Amino acid sequence: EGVSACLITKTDTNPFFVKMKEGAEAKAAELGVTLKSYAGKIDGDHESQVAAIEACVADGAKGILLTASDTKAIVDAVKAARDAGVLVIALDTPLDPIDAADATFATDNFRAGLLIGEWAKATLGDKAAEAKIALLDLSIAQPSVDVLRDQGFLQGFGVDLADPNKWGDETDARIIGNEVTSGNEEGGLKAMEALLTKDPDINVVYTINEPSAAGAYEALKAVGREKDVLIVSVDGGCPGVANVKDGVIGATSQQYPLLMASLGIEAIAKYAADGTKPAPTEGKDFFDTGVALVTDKPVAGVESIDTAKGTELCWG
Amino acid sequence: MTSDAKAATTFEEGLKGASEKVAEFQDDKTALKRIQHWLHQTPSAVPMIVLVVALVIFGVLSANFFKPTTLSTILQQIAIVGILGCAQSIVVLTAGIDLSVGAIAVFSSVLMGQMTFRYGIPAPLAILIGLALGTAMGFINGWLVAKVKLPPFIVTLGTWQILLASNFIFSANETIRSSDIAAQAPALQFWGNAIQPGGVKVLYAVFLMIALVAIMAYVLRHTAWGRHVYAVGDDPDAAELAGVQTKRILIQVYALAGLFCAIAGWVMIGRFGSVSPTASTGQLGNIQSITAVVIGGISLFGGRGSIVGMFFGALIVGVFEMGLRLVGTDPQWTFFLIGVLIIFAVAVDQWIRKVSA
Amino acid sequence: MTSDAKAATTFEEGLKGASEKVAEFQDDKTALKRIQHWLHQTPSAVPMIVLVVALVIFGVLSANFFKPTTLSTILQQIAIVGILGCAQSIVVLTAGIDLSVGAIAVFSSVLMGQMTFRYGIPAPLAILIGLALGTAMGFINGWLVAKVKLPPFIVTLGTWQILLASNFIFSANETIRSSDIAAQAPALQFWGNAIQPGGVKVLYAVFLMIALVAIMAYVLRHTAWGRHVYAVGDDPDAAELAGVQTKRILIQVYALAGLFCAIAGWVMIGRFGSVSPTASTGQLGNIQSITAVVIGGISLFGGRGSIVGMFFGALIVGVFEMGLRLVGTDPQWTFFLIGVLIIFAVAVDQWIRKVSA
Amino acid sequence: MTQEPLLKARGLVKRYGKVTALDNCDFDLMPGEILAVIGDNGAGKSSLIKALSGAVQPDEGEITLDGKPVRFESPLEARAHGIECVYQTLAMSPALSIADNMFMGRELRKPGLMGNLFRQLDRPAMEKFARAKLNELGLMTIQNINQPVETLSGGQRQGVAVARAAAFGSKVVILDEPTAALGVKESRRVLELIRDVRSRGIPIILISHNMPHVFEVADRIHIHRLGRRLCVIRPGDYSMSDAVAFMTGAKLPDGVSEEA
Amino acid sequence: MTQEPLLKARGLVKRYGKVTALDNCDFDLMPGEILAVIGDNGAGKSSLIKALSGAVQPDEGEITLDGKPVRFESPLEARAHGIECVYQTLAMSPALSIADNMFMGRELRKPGLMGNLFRQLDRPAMEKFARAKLNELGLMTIQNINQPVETLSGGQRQGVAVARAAAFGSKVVILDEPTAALGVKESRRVLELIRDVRSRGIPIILISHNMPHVFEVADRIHIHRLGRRLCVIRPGDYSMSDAVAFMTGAKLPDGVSEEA
Ligand SMILES: Nc1ncnc2c1ncn2[C@@H]1O[C@H](COP(=O)(O)OP(=O)(O)OP(=O)(O)O)[C@@H](O)[C@H]1O
Ligand SMILES: Nc1ncnc2c1ncn2[C@@H]1O[C@H](COP(=O)(O)OP(=O)(O)OP(=O)(O)O)[C@@H](O)[C@H]1O
Ligand SMILES: [Mg+2]
Ligand SMILES: [Mg+2]
Repeated sequence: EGVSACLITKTDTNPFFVKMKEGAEAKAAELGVTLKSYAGKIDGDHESQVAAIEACVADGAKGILLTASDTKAIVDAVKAARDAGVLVIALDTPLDPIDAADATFATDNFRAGLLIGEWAKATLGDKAAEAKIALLDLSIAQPSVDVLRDQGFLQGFGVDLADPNKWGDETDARIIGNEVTSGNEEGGLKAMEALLTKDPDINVVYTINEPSAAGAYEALKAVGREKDVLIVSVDGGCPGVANVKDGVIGATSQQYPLLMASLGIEAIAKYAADGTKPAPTEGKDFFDTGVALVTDKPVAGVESIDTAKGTELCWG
Repeated sequence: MTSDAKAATTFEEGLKGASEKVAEFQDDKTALKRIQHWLHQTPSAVPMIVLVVALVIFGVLSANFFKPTTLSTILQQIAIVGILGCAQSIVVLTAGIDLSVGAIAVFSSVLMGQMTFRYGIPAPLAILIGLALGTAMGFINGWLVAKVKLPPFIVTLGTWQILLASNFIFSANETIRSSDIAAQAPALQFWGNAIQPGGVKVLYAVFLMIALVAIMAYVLRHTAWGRHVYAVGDDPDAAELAGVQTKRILIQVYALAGLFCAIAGWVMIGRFGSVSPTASTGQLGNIQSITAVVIGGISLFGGRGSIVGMFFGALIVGVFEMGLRLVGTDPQWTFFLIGVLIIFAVAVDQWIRKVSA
Repeated sequence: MTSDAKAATTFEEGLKGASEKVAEFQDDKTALKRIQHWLHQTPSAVPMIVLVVALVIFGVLSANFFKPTTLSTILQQIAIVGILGCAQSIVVLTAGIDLSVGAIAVFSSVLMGQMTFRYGIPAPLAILIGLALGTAMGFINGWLVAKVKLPPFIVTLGTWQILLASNFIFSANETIRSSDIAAQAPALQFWGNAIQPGGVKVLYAVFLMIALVAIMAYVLRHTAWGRHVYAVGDDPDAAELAGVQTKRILIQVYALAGLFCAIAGWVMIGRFGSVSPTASTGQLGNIQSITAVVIGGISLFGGRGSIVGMFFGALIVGVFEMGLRLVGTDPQWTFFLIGVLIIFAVAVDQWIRKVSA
Repeated sequence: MTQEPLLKARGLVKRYGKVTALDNCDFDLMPGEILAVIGDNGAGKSSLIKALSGAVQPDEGEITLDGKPVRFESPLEARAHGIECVYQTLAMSPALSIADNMFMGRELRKPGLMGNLFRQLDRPAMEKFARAKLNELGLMTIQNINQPVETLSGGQRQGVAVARAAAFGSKVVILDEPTAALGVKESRRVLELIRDVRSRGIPIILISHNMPHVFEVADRIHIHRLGRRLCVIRPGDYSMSDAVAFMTGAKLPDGVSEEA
Repeated sequence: MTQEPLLKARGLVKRYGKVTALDNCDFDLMPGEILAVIGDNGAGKSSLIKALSGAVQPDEGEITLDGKPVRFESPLEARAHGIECVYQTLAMSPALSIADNMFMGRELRKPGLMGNLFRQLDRPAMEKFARAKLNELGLMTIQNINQPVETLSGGQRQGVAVARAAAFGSKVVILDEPTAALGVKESRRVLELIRDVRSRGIPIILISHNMPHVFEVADRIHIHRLGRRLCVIRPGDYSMSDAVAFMTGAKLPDGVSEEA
């Protein structure tokens, strides 16, 4: 009898999750695991994920790989699945509490934000004190990735976070404004246009992911400011790394969804075979698949890789 | 000069001995005709047939489908949509539409949760406050529709955005954890309890949904108020002239819909354990409930259809989503097929009605 | 025996010398009454007034607001909604609704892009194919509405999901980068070009939108086809009996709407630079265009309103979004206030109409 | 005429935009009489009875019922005062059954617990009553009392509306062109019904373009012209052609000079 | 009767669910005649003319026009054959103007480039024509030809519909109760108009419940009963009371035995 596993992602339209799925499928084919994939309908769609977990349990899956939309709220559904003997591994985003899942293979999103924040600050040097920052976030529902990356960036840049569980409550005068982008080019462009209207002298742009960064770049190009504004982003997808290489994006924090997914499938196969559960990285309460800053303009004090290396490691 | 009038109407003498016979029509007695006639008389039967066909197909395609746990899971997955569907049904019967149902539900659940945890109000009281506030949100919709005479689509499009934003602002994006609720305010999770006959879990929420559908079916069919709801949707001017207090009925309908949504919000806490302001019901609840209503055969032009049909509509969608998941379809293909299903189900419905008309 | 008939109608002799006078009504000549009358005659004036008031308020609140670049930014931000609004307007005028407009637009843009980059078709030809396929998608909507007689809401709810899913499946979620397009297929980005009178950039897309609104205003008002669109929306049975080919008109309307959406898709490439299947227009385009249509005073029940009103409706939303951002509200509050605006704008509209009726 | 009018209106004005449908119109209905209202198309007859029955609110003027001033905000209020009206548009809900339509707004509830607590409708009673009233009108081509109104022919529909008003009117019954779509037989029944209702002591306002009918049943005839009452005549005093001449402006009644 | 009927129907059947509105019905219209169709409410008169004018498709039976079998899928097809119909429901678009309604489906275009290329409507011409036709009917209480139809009184609306049919019918004009809501003066005008149309050589089918009118203008009277043609009489041969007796089933015409 074959082993069956489930992959549940936040959405299946974001390239990040699309690649994660491809990685999982490739590994599953290799190990002879039957994989079924599910996703939320929109960013932050928590209910569809609960329904998907229930379907997996009903279907007799051995393990579930989950990138949770709502890390606290999903806990009950995960518990029900574990009670039914299903191995649940959180991918990309740790649950809250983190031990609600059997294991967590994740990037630290806060650290991803922190790296680009530090890089931007170091790149600007003294001018960081009078920077004008635009923050292009994901959605007004403020799902946890959205908050972690944004707050990580601000921390790295040296801005007081106020409530670290919420973006938009900072009072630092350098912040021109927050806008939401839905994480795509269209949203990035419109948000950037609006913020430029508010203050045409913006010189630092944080973006939730690389598609919104590309949109922001178009808006800057339209007003002829694409050369003198720093855009930073998170994800490390191949088009994103290419954009770093082309100078569209200054730096991006690269994550490794393929790695997470293939590790997850291996863990499930192992669990099905002999019942062992994966162990966390030493010194942490989760298995860190790592995050790396990709830029061609390295700065002192912030560890980074160049775009050649980034392209090698990128995920699609 | 009435003689003049008399003269003018003498031809009516021809009426003497006029036939009092009632026109008779032969009744077709073939089995097919009888089935058609029955379908025509029982509009909710059409979605039921679609449902049975869907069940059979998925039963064949997936071995796991006909397990009792699968079926009880389907029921618990549609519990919230079913309750929102009750709200949507009565609104649609008045020729309205309520885009704010999901937002009211989520906001009410957040209000119940925060009343308890932020302001320390005892859970039962917090629930009552949440239900009252949900009703008030519906009342505002109704007031704008009935008194200010704005189109329901616009009113609820506006309140949808307003309530969703209020929900995020008020909750400060905070999720209340399941374990905290279980420890401090179990009443909030009441509908998440279950009976377990023979090991199959059936949530209280499922029974609540069925009870609400049954009650509303009775109210709509067997009380004057229910008839008035239909009359308002059918032709509001005629209803007004015929002595229905259309404005009052409209306000009551939207307020009741608000109450149902708040109940759905309470049920959401039980079903998901936690209170989450980002619950996607806020964004998608309206489309989901409208889909159920329409697949169930309620006319968006008002005045026609039954709430039992809505229940079958919700079930059809639930069965399809679960069935496609078990068959292992890719999520995008699931969306695709649900889209096809919506059109197909309504086309079948239309076809049966035409054949049997 | 016609004498008998004659006798019965002798009273009609009283008609001889009947007055041929036309009832006369005094005309109020006060300025206020004249304004009211003018408003009543010119339905698109109402949103225009709301617009002017909004402009004045934001001009006072924010120093940046009345800069030419701000205004040109507003125009370019509504270009796509405005074009989708043209599609939505004609559909709504037939008492329909098109939830699939955004999905058609995004899918068409993806088709144009992938035809060029995946299959190596020259860009102008790829654009033509994209426009044709968009029209075909609209045609399917129209066929289902007119021939299978399904409710437009349901048909387009279904095709919305189907097209969006197809879009993701076909594109494999791949974004085509702006720099690649600029290098290899600049025709795709045509509408992103701009004229720069006095340093203020105005996109070609803005002129296209205005041209489309003007053309459709002419067509709807001054051609038989336009009158038929109104008649179909007003009372389809009456229109059919009066000799309008309602089915044909409906199919044409939806197909034309599909074409407009495909044009919007092309414009999206120019405006956003890249081709992205995840563009939010796919999800939100329908609600945005319906909002513009309704704020612009087109009745969702069909047959009433003007496309110029839709244009002002789109502008009002654009002005509000930009204005609120400049005044510096948090995105959640902006969302909240847009909700309030929608209700408020329509309420003002309703009030002016009532006063002037 | 020492009797006081049962329903009286003075100086009613109703404007629709530029059109003045009622232009300072007076009206009197005496107890127990059949009052016909005749006039050209567009003279304002329907507007007058809509104002009297609460369906529209007049811009000016006052209405008194039984000597007491009244102001009806809705047809329901007028109905609560016993004024029942058949509108030209009939005011029926097409998808609902004949019985539902007849009892709209005054449904019968089951006796006992089911009715009081659960507010259940007493369908058998409503159907029986509806059937009886339709039979009185000879509308027996209607087979099924639960048939939706939309499946009836125009004439049948009108018959149902008239039956409803006659069954429930307790003070005044108003009929706006009740026989317009009716056949010879059915019209005759309606005229009989009108006499029936009067013999129960209830006065009737009858709007009709059918002069022979008007002259046959009316006690008095209110002639409406250009939005106001031109004169009131008794059918015995004038011929039909006089009435037609008055209402079309061909002649002026004695003692009236046309100003408008 | 050596002449062939212009419009002929044989064995028409139309069922609505359980109701058989037309039950094997025959029909003949001779060239140049005014044919009245009379019958009880619900007898199936409207269903008959709907079948003849393409508004409904009969389940069985055939129709011939000028001796050629025809099958109209829509009113537009019937209109293309010169058959023009005023339906009981009038078939007007309430929000559109009188002129728009009169020309619905056969709008006039501007001459020259504007009309051919840009397909612009010739509003002034349409308005002038509409005004003239309404004046012929004496509907002069209508002030503004661009007024939406919904602001007209019931009678005015009916007048507009009749004017439309009379203006455009080239082969057959069908009128379903055209005077039902009309006043005395306006009804008279319609009767005159009917005679006018006939004098242009166009035959007319007139459905009416008004016996004096029917007997005044009709050349032949088709008596409809229980969904079929009971008999056809000439007004000169029978009295009105005979006709009424036939149509209500009180008497049977010679040579006909009631089977239904
Ligand atoms: N809702 C309305 N809006 C605008 N004008 C109206 C409205 N209702 C009636 N009118 C106008 O008021 C005038 C009087 O109309 P009303 O219906 O009272 O006439 P009527 O005497 O009942 O005519 P008929 O015998 O044809 O029914 C007409 O000129 C009509 O056009
Ligand atoms: N759309 C429909 N659906 C169901 N039944 C219908 C429909 N149209 C007509 N009928 C039925 O067909 C029969 C004939 O109706 P029709 O309208 O032809 O009568 P009619 O002779 O024109 O009557 P009237 O003089 O009242 O207009 C009636 O019993 C009616 O109830
Ligand atoms: Mg009237
Ligand atoms: Mg008829």
